[in-house]
Amino acid sequence: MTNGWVDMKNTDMMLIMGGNPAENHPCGFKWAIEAKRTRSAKMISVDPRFTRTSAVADLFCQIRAGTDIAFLGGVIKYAIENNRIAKDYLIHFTNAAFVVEGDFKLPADTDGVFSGFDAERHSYNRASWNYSGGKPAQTASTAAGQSAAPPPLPPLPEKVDYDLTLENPNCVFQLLKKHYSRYTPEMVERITGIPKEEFQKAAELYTSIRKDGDMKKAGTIIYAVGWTQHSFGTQIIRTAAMLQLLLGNVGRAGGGVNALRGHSNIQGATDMAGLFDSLPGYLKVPTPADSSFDAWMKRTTPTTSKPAPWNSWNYYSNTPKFTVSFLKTMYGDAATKQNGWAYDYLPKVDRDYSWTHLWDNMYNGLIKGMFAFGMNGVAIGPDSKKNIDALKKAEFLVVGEIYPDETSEFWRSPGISQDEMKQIKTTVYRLPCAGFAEKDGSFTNSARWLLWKNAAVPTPGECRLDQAIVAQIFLKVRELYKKDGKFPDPILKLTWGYTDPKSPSLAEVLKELNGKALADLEDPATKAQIKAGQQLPGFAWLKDDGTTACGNWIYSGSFTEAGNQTARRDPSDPSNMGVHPGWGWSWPANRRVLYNRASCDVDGKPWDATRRQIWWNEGTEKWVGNDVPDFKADSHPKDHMGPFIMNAEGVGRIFAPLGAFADGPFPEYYEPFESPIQNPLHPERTNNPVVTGLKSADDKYGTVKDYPVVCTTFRLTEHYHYWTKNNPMNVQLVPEPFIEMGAEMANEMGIRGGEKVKVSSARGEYIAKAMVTKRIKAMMIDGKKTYQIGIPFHWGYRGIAEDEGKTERMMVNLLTPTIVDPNAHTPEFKGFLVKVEKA
Amino acid sequence: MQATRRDFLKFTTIGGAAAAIFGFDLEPAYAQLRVLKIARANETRSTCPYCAVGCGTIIYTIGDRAKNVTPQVVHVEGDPDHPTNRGTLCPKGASLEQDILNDRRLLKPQVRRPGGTDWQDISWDQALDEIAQKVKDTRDQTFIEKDGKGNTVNRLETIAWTGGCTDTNEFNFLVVKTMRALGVVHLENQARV
Amino acid sequence: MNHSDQILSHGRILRYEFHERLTHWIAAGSYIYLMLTGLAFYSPWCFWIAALLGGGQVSRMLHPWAGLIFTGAILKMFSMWSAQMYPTGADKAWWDSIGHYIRNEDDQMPAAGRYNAGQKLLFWGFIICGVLLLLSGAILWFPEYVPWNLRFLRYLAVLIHPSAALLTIGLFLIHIYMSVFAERGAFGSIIRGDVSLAFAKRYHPGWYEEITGQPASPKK
Amino acid sequence: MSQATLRVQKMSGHAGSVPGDDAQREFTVCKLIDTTTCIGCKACEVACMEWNDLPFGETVFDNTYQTMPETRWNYWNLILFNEHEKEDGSLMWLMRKNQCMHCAEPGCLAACPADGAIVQYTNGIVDFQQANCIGCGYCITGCPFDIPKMNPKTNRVFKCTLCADRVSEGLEPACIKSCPTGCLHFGSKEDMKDLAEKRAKQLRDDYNFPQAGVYDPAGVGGTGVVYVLHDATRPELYGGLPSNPSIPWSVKLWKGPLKWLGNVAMVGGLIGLFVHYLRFGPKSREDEDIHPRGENP
Repeated sequence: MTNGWVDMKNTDMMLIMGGNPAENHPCGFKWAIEAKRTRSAKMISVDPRFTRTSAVADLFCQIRAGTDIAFLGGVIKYAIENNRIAKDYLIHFTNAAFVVEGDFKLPADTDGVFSGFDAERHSYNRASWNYSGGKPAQTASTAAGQSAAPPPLPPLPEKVDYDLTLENPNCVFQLLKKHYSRYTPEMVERITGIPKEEFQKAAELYTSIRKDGDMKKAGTIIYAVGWTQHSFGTQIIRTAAMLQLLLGNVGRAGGGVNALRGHSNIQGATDMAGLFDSLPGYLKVPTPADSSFDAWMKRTTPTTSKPAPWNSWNYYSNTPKFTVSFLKTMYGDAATKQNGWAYDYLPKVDRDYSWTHLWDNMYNGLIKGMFAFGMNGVAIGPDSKKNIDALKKAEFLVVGEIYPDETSEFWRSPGISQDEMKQIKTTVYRLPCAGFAEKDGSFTNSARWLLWKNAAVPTPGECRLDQAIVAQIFLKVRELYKKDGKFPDPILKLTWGYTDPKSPSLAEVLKELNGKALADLEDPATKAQIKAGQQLPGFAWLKDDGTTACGNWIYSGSFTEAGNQTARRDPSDPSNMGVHPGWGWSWPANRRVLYNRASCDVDGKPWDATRRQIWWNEGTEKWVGNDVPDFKADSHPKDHMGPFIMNAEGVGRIFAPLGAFADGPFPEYYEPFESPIQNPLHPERTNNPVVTGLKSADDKYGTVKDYPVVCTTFRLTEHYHYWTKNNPMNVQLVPEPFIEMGAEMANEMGIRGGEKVKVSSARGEYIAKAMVTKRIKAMMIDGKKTYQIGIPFHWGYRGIAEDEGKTERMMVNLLTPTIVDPNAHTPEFKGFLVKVEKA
Repeated sequence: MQATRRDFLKFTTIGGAAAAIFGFDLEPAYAQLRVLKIARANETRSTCPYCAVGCGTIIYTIGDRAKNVTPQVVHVEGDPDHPTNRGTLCPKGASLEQDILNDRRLLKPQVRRPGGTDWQDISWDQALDEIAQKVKDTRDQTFIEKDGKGNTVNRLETIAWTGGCTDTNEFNFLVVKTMRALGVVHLENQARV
Repeated sequence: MNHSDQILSHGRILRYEFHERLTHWIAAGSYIYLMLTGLAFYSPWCFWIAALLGGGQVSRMLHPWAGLIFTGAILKMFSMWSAQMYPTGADKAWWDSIGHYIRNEDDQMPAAGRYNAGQKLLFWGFIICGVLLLLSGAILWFPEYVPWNLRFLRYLAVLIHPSAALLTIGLFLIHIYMSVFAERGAFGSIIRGDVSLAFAKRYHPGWYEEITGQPASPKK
Repeated sequence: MSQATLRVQKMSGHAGSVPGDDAQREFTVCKLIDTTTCIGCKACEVACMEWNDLPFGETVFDNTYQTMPETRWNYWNLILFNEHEKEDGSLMWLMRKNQCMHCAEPGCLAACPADGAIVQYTNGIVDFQQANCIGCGYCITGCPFDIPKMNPKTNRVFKCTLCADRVSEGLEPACIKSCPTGCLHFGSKEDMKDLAEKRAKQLRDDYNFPQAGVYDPAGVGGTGVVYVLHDATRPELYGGLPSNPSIPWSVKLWKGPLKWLGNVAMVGGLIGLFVHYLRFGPKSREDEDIHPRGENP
């Protein structure tokens, strides 16, 4: 979330799409309701099903799963045509005025792809996706037939050509206008199935906050994995971000682009880089081609790129400070300037090791052993059968869990006979872990707030704390490597200075994350001093000379000399805008609304005087306010420093240049990988051109001929993933799995509510009772009557109802495809094809 | 004995007399109420482990932290001070007591041996020793120091870590530390899916 | 049993056989319990009766079972006595002379058979009210099983049950008064089964004639 | 069990006055349920179950999100889900939290014969005292909202207590506290009425619900639970909320005129018989023609 849960109460307009917060985030959703109650804010719900959110929305549009880019593109077109854009914001705070290189081509001109498409490799040479800046582009063409990795991209130009009148035909704004001119209401209707009158009602209502360019009101876009889980998920979110920039909603109270994360600490897991392609604090992993630490830094540290008279802080120019401090935390004294801060110890990554590839690699025999801690990969899918088949080939599996789960019992999943079981060679260890109430530590919520929790009860039985298990395994491995073994250095040199090495105190780990001074430090400007060994006050103190250690730079400030900031419990909110600066601690630097400089006009005055977040104080020549300025505190407005300090340009990217995204600098609408129609925009290019399926025998993809129904998966508010099927209270609320289908479809098939239905995809089948409802209607998609169904996914083969034999002991993810988004590598759980029969 | 007029008088007045004799008092001014079950319970501030709203919860346990008490959860309720949830909880958060006191919890280490058709109990020490040995053996056999082009890669592709959604930041960092130190590249998390 | 068997020694006549007496007392016992507990539920002023009888819970628990016993008893009575209870022409005359009856001028009364018209009223009153009490009582016993859309049945039941019960109480009071206080010998007849010839002659002359074959009222 | 500090102002099956009546200054508490912001999340259902430690029961899928068809003795709080198609073809998914309405003039209390089994505290909460409950089920008949439910095992009736144990200690009811969207609100009846009317006005003025209004039925003297409805003219759309509830006519008749008629008749009958005896005595004063009884008692 750019903003936060409580901040939603400041909004005037909500577009909730690709998410169902009433269902999945009820307690955060209260602030959306609060806006309705106190500000008479309006809410638009766009969803494949009429959901609990839709029940309290002011306008509902039923959309075909996966067609969100068409909808949002249509809204962008509507906003531009009806002058419902934030002109000043657009010119000064975004790259709308930037001029793009002449050889950049839009899909309208190049058969449905952007310029630079390499059809053989299913990838783009993105050199032409650049600003024009009079600097000669480096050689970027690829010799025909050459099969090496794509050539390195040219840099962004240091001085960007621009046109503040926005009239240059090659400026970002004109390209945007041209690109989305094709997203007419008629086209939106053909693709999404939303009648054009209804679409126009929605577009009119959402953009009404910017009627005649008036900047007072703010609108927010709220989404969740209904957007992420597509083969173009990142681009849906991009479209939303662009719309918000166009309307001047980013950085403002009650505005922003708000991703509602679905789990208590996957925000923290992302921040902490529990993912193959990053290091803590969104640092990029080194590749084998980065021959040294310096080469790595050169590649990953962006250089400023902006119109000459403007300013850009380009905060990621500090990447070396963050990285060196991280490596000092990892390897302590073993990380020296001489050895590139132990650069060799880091594994180098040049392949996709993401979730679906991980299972594919196990399926293909590459992966021998897996740890699954609180991660039920078999149930989570996609393509659960493939994951079960993959585990059969592994040598060992270590599961840390609190309940019996599908993954740890893959070897006796339904359909495996005793004889087959005996053929499965995998050794499975199932270690009893601690529940949430037995552990302390911090979670980072969706609003980036780190909140410390305390342990309330001891672990039951022989259960052990998760951190103790990992520590004990690691220490035993380290003992073994003390004798011999391959490349033992990173294992032997890893810092492990916890008071109790066998069960590290999580408070000590948080201190490590915050970082400390390794030598006496002094701030040259303020003369403030920090002694060696003291906790750092924040990431501004980080150094690239090895005098600071910090596990995760964005968490620097969370555990300072003043103590554990994440445990703060001051609920006060002096501005009454939901800032609560004294409650917990939010990254970065306790800022609650990101990019809040954009809440003011160019001169530093708030767009809306009634919702003042920060402002420029002429007297003190400082940015001050109710929130911590997400900006250089002393940058005078007349210096024209861009508010988007994490971008090299300093401004918001309506056009995402170069390597930012794999599949286009503007989002273009493509059909889901399994789709019922050809793409009406360009039938010859139906799917995302850079997306390809996996190739194993279990990776099967269906077509509309065999599988005519669009299917989407979803969560219920009564259940949480594959966890609460062990909780008798939640099981009482919703005792059985079901399949939600429209009354018209059910009538046609002669299915009544409560009857069993079989849903099949190219990959598997799923049987559950039908929920026949008026809340899903048949849709006309490109002139063809199309049905959609939705399936809640909370069941598997171990749970209260499952063990009592009340379900078919199946997982919905037996149906879902292994197709992933090319940027975020998230599988396309939504909008795949199935057929439906009576069971 | 013969029925007389006196008998009749006796008969009709016996009921009224009985009430007086037994002296029933059926006039409570106050009704019986259940005493507030959390009145003296111990409060622990925690965070709900489900979605990313991060609601503050208060876990009520019996005992006052005295040494001779094993805390037992008696109630879980929203933390009214928490700015986001202000004491509210959803149906999952509100049922957390059943998550803490769940009789389906795994309570001891188990192992399923190759070809096995059921779980066997295993001691912690043996389980951890075996796991460590497998990690060491696998790593030693398959660790890649250089790629085809001669670049140093120092990676371990044969062991994967999949992390859960409810792991704390601190636990995740310990995982990053240990796994990256081993050279693990198949490092993924619920955050991906 | 033929009439001559009913004539006992010592100038007595058998009026109620053992099974009749037993049935009567089963009905009487259960009725008294039902009435007392019913009164307790009927009015707060009588709730103390429930306390005397073991508490409200026990009273409520046993009341319907007692009701079933009572129902069984009156069904038995129905099968035993209904044939003799059908109104006859003489009953009309009896009612016409009710003033004499009230003033204890029994000799002014038209001859009654084994049962006079008042007793027949008692009988039919209890039979009809018994059926009503049973039906309404069944609903009140299991109100939670009466579906919400048939709730009018519950509403009828709460009216019918006490109304019918009140009618029986009226009959009951008169019955007790008559049998215990007003008619010497009546009480004994339901205990031991026999009455004196004089009793039969005085109160049930028709019956007396039937049994003995002699006229009951030489006075007339 | 302890004696808490809520005074009783009405008491079922009670002879004479109620000691707590008219004895204390007190405001009436009230629960406001804004159905227009209810998302049917069932947090209130769970909060109720958890606070009251009610035993879990079986449920089966029934083509709805609703947990069970109706409240149970061990499930006091149930959200009713109704899909309603409006005249213009658009859909409304109506959700209404159903529970005891805590009527000012409770039908259950009127119907209950057991002394002190149902009480109304001076703050308006209607509470069942299972210790005094005799299991007759008259309350089930007396309630116009179909709320009290019998535990078949113990033959005692249960329902929402409005968390009297919490309220008496200064806390809000568990459901109110849990409600994520704030569609539940708690305070004095006066304040809740005010809040409800304001919200209804907002719905009429800003949200195109011209029929929006407040449900506080006069037929039961007003309720301790008031609803804001999108369409107050049709409460039955919300899972059969009665548009004009009152204590059933037969219960009123039974507990009113019939009772007094019966009382008069019974007492009158007794007196009549007594007087008859005094005046006329037994039918046979002399024992000459009746076999003596004394020998054989």
